[in-house]
Amino acid sequence: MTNIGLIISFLVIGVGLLWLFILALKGREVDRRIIFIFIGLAVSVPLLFRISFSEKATPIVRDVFYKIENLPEGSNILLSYDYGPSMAPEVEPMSNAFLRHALAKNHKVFIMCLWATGQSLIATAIDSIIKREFPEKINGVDYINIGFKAGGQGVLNVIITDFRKMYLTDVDGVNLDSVPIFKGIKSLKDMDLLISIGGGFPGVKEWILFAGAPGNIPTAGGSAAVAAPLLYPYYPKQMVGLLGGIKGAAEYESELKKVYPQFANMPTPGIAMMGPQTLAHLVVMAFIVIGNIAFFVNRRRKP
Amino acid sequence: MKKQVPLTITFIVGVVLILSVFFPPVETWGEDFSLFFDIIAVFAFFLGGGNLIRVHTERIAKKKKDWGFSIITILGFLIMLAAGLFKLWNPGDISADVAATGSLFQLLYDWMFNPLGATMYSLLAFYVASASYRAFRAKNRDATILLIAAFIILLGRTPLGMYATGWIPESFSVLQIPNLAIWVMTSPNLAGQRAIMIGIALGVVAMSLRLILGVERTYLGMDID
Amino acid sequence: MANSKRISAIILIIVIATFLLSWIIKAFNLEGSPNNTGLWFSIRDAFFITIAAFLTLAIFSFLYKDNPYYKFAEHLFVGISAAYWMCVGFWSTLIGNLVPNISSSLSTFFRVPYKGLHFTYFVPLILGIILLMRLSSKRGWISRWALAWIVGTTSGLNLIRYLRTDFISQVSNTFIPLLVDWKGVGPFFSHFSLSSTGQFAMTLSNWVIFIGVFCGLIYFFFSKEHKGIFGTASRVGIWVLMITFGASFGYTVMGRVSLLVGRLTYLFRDWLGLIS
Amino acid sequence: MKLKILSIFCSLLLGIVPLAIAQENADTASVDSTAVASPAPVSQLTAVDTDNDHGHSISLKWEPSPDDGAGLKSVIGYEVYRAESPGGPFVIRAALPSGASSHIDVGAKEKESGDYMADYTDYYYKVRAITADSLVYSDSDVFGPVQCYGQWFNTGRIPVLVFVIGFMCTTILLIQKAKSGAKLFVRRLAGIEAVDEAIGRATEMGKPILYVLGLGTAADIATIASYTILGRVAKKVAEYQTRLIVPCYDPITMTVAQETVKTAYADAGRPDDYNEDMVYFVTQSQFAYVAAVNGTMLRERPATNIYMGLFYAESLILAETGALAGSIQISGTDQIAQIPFFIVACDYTLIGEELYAASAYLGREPLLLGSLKAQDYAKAAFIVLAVIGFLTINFGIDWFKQLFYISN
Repeated sequence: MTNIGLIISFLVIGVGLLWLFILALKGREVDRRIIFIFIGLAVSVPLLFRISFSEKATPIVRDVFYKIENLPEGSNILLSYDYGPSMAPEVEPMSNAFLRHALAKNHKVFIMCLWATGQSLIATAIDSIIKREFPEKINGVDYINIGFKAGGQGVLNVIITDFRKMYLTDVDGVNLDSVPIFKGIKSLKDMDLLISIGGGFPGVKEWILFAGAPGNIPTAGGSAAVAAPLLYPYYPKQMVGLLGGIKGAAEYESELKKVYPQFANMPTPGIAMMGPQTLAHLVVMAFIVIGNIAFFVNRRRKP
Repeated sequence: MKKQVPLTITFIVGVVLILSVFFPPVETWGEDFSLFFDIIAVFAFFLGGGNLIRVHTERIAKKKKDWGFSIITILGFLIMLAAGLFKLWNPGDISADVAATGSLFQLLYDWMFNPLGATMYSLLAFYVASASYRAFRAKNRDATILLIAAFIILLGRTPLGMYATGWIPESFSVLQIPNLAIWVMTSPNLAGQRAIMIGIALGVVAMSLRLILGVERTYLGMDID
Repeated sequence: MANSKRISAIILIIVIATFLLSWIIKAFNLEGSPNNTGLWFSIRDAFFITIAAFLTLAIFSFLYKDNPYYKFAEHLFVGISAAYWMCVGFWSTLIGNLVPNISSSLSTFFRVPYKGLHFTYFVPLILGIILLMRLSSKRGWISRWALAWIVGTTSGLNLIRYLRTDFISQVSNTFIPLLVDWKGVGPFFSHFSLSSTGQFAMTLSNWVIFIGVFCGLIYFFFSKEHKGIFGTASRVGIWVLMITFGASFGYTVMGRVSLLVGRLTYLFRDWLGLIS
Repeated sequence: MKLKILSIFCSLLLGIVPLAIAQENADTASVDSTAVASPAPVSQLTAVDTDNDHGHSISLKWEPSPDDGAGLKSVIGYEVYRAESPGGPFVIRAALPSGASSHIDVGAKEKESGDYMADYTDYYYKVRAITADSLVYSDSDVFGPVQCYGQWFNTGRIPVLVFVIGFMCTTILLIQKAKSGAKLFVRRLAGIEAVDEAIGRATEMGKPILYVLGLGTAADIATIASYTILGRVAKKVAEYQTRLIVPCYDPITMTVAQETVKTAYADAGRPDDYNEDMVYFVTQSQFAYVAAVNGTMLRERPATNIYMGLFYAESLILAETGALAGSIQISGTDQIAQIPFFIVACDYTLIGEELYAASAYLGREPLLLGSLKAQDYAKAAFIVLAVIGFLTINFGIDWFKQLFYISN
């Protein structure tokens, strides 16, 4: 069913574009309603038939992936959920992918957030990902959620020298000194990689400026598309790599699927959301090309 | 009276607010004045509501073209107004949030106002495409530059960019489309934005000065004497 | 003419029938769902889900051409939106900010904490009332006083704000090093590479930013003819601006498509139940 | 490579040493909690009136306890206390995380507030280093007396003042010069030149002209700039006897627009042709307004659409619908994010500052031209300063950059 629908819709879009292409060669202009139909199809077909495209990771994303991949098993990775529900559709795929990857690689995962709204999102992630997909992982041994502390970069200023000055217990009120995962962990400097996922303030930028750079700790980020251009200048010196917008998430997910066969069936919202995006972008580009062909044909015809 | 008083008010208020930035004792005036402006703006909403009723009753009375639809406007306006001002179906008392869950106001907002606005906004996806088709044409040098920059960014936002140029070795990686797209966004784009921003800042400053000095007075509905 | 009228009547009947049917089906669906909250709520929610879908489609129909369904949605939207902002402004600003500062009995009535009598708050109250005088055509001119006050406030605040953040701060932001990671002429050429993170690309970025801002500003010179070397710089300025516009346009396509995905998801999932 | 090894070593050392100490601490603590020693107190506490403010605030500074991050490592934070006499009673004013070494104590300026902090009154401060055990802490020496008071001038904003005065003087000087008859050149603004032509076209076609002021309120400078252009358009329209449609988003803006159009009709010698329906209010909601204007465009089919003022996401919706209706479109906005859409979809666009220049360009009054010239001088100043700053920073000189530092 899915395949038939897919083939038919691709045929419609492909043949349609080809027909418009031929019309353009004859110098005919396209009515804008036809463009509207194509955009409508390009967005709704992938939604209805779940079409996705395999992404090829760009270097800036690959660098994050292989940073996690190449750390020895049991390394300490910190994930900070610096976002709220409104930003979640765009950046939650990133934090989920990071979480899956770090756990699959048997790293120790420390989860926290600088946004109060991140707290409930962490709880959801623990329930839906760790408890369901990694039932063998033990809270306090393989991962820990230390939750939210107010203060933004002030929190970072403190935990870069000592976690216990800010965090005495984890979210469940368990003393950090009695938690095995925190044995030998004093400050952020004991982390092998810091990852902040966000798009506002405080976010990736604050992690770089107040933790990564002063503590010389590798830092990576996941950011909403609007904030991403402001972060590129930190790569690669102060930032290991960056996932920018839903496209970055999709690239990471596809890399994860490629390297870990066990994730073949994992939900990949990033890749799924890139389906309509990619098709729509291709349609827009196709129309730019068609428009220019028509323009040049017409100009040659009537000089 | 009709001319000099308003000009004097503008001058005095403007100068006081400029000075308040430099003189800590009156520093908070700027904030107070902004709050006052918010309050005045609410009176403007009422002015707007009054105008809306006037415009549409007139259309109905004079049986102008499409006057039937004006009835819908007035009905929608009155129902929403009643729902909001009297807090209809609101589970709380008079001090409750006007948009509390379950209230008619919230239902109308969630199921009418919001879908209408979101759909109107989403029309942009279609218009972005038709505008690209119509306008991104290599008519002259400027248009060609515009077209190329847009095309690079569009390509960089799809997997196609990486597939087409991923083979380029690391030592030339700036030529890979996604990297090129990032570079365009962070260098020439930043430069252009900054130039426009500085220009606008100066335009605003000069315009404000003209207003304070009373040189520019069209906003009062009068010409320069 | 009569024919087209008949066709539009038939279309109208079909549309009404479709959405009525959708309402009924949806109500049954909701009533049968595990988390139903009573018959009245099922009917009510089904109505709102259906009307939202109808309004969504009515707006989309504008893409084909202007039509009565779009006109209906448009006029409804205008009406409820005007009342929406009035109500929000009334409760949040008038009751929330003004009343607690001018009247204790009104504060008690609306159950907001009274903050004491502040005479300064009579300024916006009076100006607001003056503004409403506009509705009377005879005394309309007095509303200019309120207007003059608003314009004075805006220009005073904006003059400083723009000068400070968009001008003076941008001056020092443009002080950037012309050579990034400079280790000498020899190493620069012997290790020359076009890597996106390499020294050459970074240095080039800074040059482009500096020259771009410079030429962009030249373009905005109004009192000098754009001729000769000045004209060349201004042409480069236009090119930089064109790159900016093209790039910004391309970058926003993704966000716009997301909005459409959101609306179509509503139609396919919440209304029709085609996808989960 | 060497550096890397060294840094790994350092981080290992840094990690292990305090860890060993912490381990010891934890052990002793678990044996006997009363044995925890009081941490060393904060030293060198000083307090002065906060600079560049309106009073009611005192700035404190101190050296953190030696046991904060080193030594006993027991300090988890600081508490700031204030009293009106050296003996007390001391009231807690703030709680700060460890590592803190300064605090600004800000009180309310209203007498009736419980948090009121009087100017010219003696205050005494002490800072307490606290540990995880609420009974174990140590106080600093009391510092005082100290008074807070307001400054009448904010020295931190001197760069802004210099620019304001400089710009004002230049403007006034140039206005004087222009008044005395000096000829000032203004370059062509294609967007404005096109307005007259577009009005003529509308007249020939017998179709109306749509003027959209955008989403600005009466308090937006872009909207105020737009009125001037509207005035000019309305005057031409009155002369040509074409129809003008001005749908408004903001009710105050609408009243101003009505006045402007009315005056323009009077100036053109046709006050009777003006009617109130030309300028009308739609709604004060972004997309509802757009929906209505879109409808108007397709129903009235204006020959020319002019968009001047403040626009947000609706810019492209309007401009594309206008193009569909076959209108000539002229636009201008100061919203940087929206300019690309207008550039792409309209025939002429005033880019940012050009919108503000347009009113001066149209008026050709010496007053306005003088101010336009001042803008150009400011841009020249920007370029000169940027080049100097650029050179100094590349030669390692930093003081020039500091001149532009605005402290608060």
